[in-house]
Amino acid sequence: MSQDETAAADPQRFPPPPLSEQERMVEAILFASAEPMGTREIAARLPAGCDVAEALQALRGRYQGRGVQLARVGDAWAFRTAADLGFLMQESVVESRRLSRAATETLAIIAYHQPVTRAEIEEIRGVAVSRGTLDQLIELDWVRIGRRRQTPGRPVTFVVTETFLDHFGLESARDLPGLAELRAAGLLESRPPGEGMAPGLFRDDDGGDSAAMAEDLFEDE
Amino acid sequence: MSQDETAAADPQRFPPPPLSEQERMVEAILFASAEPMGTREIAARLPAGCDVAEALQALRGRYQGRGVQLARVGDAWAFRTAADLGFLMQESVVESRRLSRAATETLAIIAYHQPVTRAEIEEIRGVAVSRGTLDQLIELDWVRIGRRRQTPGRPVTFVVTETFLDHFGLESARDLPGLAELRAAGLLESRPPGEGMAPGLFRDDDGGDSAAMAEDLFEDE
Amino acid sequence: MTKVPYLTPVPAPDSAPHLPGLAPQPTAERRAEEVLVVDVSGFEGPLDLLLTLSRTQKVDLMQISVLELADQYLAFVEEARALRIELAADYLVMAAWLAYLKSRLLLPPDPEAEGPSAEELAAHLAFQLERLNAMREAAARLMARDRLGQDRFARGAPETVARQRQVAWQAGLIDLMRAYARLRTRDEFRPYAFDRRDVFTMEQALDRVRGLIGFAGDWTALAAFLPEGWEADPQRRRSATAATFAATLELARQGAVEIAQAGTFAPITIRRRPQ
Repeated sequence: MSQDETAAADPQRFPPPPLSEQERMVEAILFASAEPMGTREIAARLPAGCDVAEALQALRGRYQGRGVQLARVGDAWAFRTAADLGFLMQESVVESRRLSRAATETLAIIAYHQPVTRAEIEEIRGVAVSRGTLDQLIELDWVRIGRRRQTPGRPVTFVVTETFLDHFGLESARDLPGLAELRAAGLLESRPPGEGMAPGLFRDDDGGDSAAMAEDLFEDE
Repeated sequence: MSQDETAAADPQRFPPPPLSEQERMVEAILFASAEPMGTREIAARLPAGCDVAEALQALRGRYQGRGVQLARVGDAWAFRTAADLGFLMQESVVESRRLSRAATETLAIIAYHQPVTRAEIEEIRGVAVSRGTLDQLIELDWVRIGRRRQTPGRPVTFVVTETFLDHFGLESARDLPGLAELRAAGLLESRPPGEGMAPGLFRDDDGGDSAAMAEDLFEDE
Repeated sequence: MTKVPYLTPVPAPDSAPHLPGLAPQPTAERRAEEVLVVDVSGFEGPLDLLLTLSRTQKVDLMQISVLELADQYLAFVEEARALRIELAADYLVMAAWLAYLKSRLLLPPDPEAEGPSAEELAAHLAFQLERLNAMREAAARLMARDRLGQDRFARGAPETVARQRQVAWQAGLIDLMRAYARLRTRDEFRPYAFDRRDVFTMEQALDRVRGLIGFAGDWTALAAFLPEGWEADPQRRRSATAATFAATLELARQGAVEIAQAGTFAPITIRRRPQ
C-alpha cells in the first residue's frame, strides 16, 4: 500500500487509527451523505494509512440484516434502507414522472447492450428513437455519453451511470437481472447465433456497426 | 399504550412483529426521515401493537459507541454523527449554484472547439466574453490555458480539463455529440420553447454544415 | 380467416354525430366521415405490431411460424386498406418485405440465388422479435426492482456542518449541449420575419393583373405582368412571379382568364377569357 509506505517513510506521522475506529469514521462519513461516495473520496477524508476497503467490508457485515444496509454502487458506497421496509416510508416516496414505454425500453437496451449507438437502439426497437427519450434519460442522470464507436462515422455511444445503478439497487452493470441468460441465448448479439451474414436486413445505415456491439459490451467498465 | 388497547379491542388484528423487527423498522424510518421524529409519529408508521419506546431503547443501545448515534432532540429522535467525528464532516458543506448562461455557453464553446481563442469564443457567442467568466471556469478547473495559436499576436487558447471530463461524465471531449447527432437523437429542440413554429421547418439544411462541423471538430488539436 | 387483433376503427374525432331529421349531408362531408382512423398509434412500429401478432400463435417465439406471421401481418394491412386507412410508410415497407419473404419461403430455393436464404431471413426476423421481446421483459424487470426513493431510501437528513463554505457550480451535460446547440442554431431559430419591401403580395398582384387583363385579348406571357422594377433583383422577381401566378390562378378560377403552357417549363401565357 502506498499509504503504508508513506507512513513508514515519514516517522513524524501518526500511526493510522485502529480498524474499529476506521470503521466508525467510514460509518459517520457515509451516514452523513445522501449520495454514494467513492472509496477514494472516503479515503481522502480519513487520516493517512487507513484501509478503506477493509473498513467497508467490516461495516457491511455489521449492517447485514439491519433496517439500513451498506450498498455498493459501482465503485462507490452508500447507506440505503432495506428494501423490505419500503412500505413504512410511503410518505417519503418521491413521485417520479412515469417513464414512457419507449423510454423504459430504451433504458433497458442501453443497460444490457452498452455501449450502444442510437442506430443500434433503433434496430432493436424497430422504430426511430423519438425526441425527448434520450434527453429524459440523460437528464435523470441514468444515461451518459460513452466513447465514440471506432467505426465509420464514429457514432456516439450511450452507457448507464452510477446513478442508474443506485436507483435500481445494482452493484454493477454486470448484476443486471437475467444478463447471463440473455447473453447465453445470444439475445445481446446483433444477429441470431449460427447465422451467417444476413447483411443489412433491417439495417440501412450502419451495417458494420452492430457486429462491434457485442464485443464492446462493458469493455470500459 | 393506546395501541395495545386497540389491538386488544380488535381480536382480528395481526400480532405485532417481534421486537428485533420493530427495531429494524424504527431504524429505517429514522434514517430516511428528513426531520427528527417523535414517538407518536413513529408509532403511526409502524404496524399496530409495536412498542416504540422499547424499540428506540434497543436501537439506541445498538448504536452506542458507533460512528453514528441515535440522539434525542427535544421530544423527537434522529441519527446524528458521533460528536467526536465531527471533524470528518467539515468538508462536506457544499452549496450548489447553477452556472450562469454566459459561463455555460462559453464552456460549451471551449469543449466543442478546443483549442479556441477568446476572439473565436466571442465570434461564436456574438458578444464579448467577460474576464470573470473565463476566470470562473479556470478556477473551477474545468478550463485551462492551452498552447498559443501560431497566428499573428500568438493568442492564448483555452481547452477543457480532466476535471471537466470527470464532472460531465465524458471519456473525452471528442465524444460530445455534434449538432447533427444532437438533432438526430432528439436532444436538440427544433425550436425554442414557447415559440410557435412549424415543426421540421429547418430539417432540410440539416446534413451539410453541421455534419461537416462534427468532422472538423478538434482536427487542429 | 385470420383474426386481426387491435384493428379498431374509430370515427374521425371531429365528425359530429349524425342527428336524425336533418337535411342529408353533402357528399363530400359524408365521405370525410367515412374515412376511418385506426389506432395504430398504440404500436411502436411494424416490429412491435409483428410481436403482438406473433403472440396469437401461442408458441415459444423460437418456434414461431414466420409464414403464418407474414399472413397475419398482410391481412392486417389489407384490412386497414379495405377500411381506407392510411398506414405509415414503414408499415407498408414491412408488408412489402414480408410478401417477398413469403413468396421466397413458398417457392423452391433457387440454387443460383445469392445472399441469405429465405430461411435465414425468416430466422433473422424471428430473432429480432425475440430480442425485442427480451428487452421488453428486461425493462419490466428493471422497473420492478426495489427502486431508490420508492422502496429504498437515502439518508433523509444528510448532515452538513456549516463551517467551511464551498460553492459547487452545477451544470449538467444536457445544459452544456443545449447551450451549444442554442448558439449554433441561433440563426435558424430567429423568428421568421421577412422584409416586406421585397415581397409582392397576391392582393397586389390580383389588383395589377385585373387592371391589365382587359388589354390582354391575346396570349401574353406571364412575365409581362410583373410589376416594374421587380425583374432585376432575383428575390423580388421570385416573389412577384409567384404572386402573379397565384393571382392568375385565382382569376382563372373566377372565369376571368385562361392559362396555357406549351410544355414543362415552357413560358406560361394567359389571356382574357373570350366573352
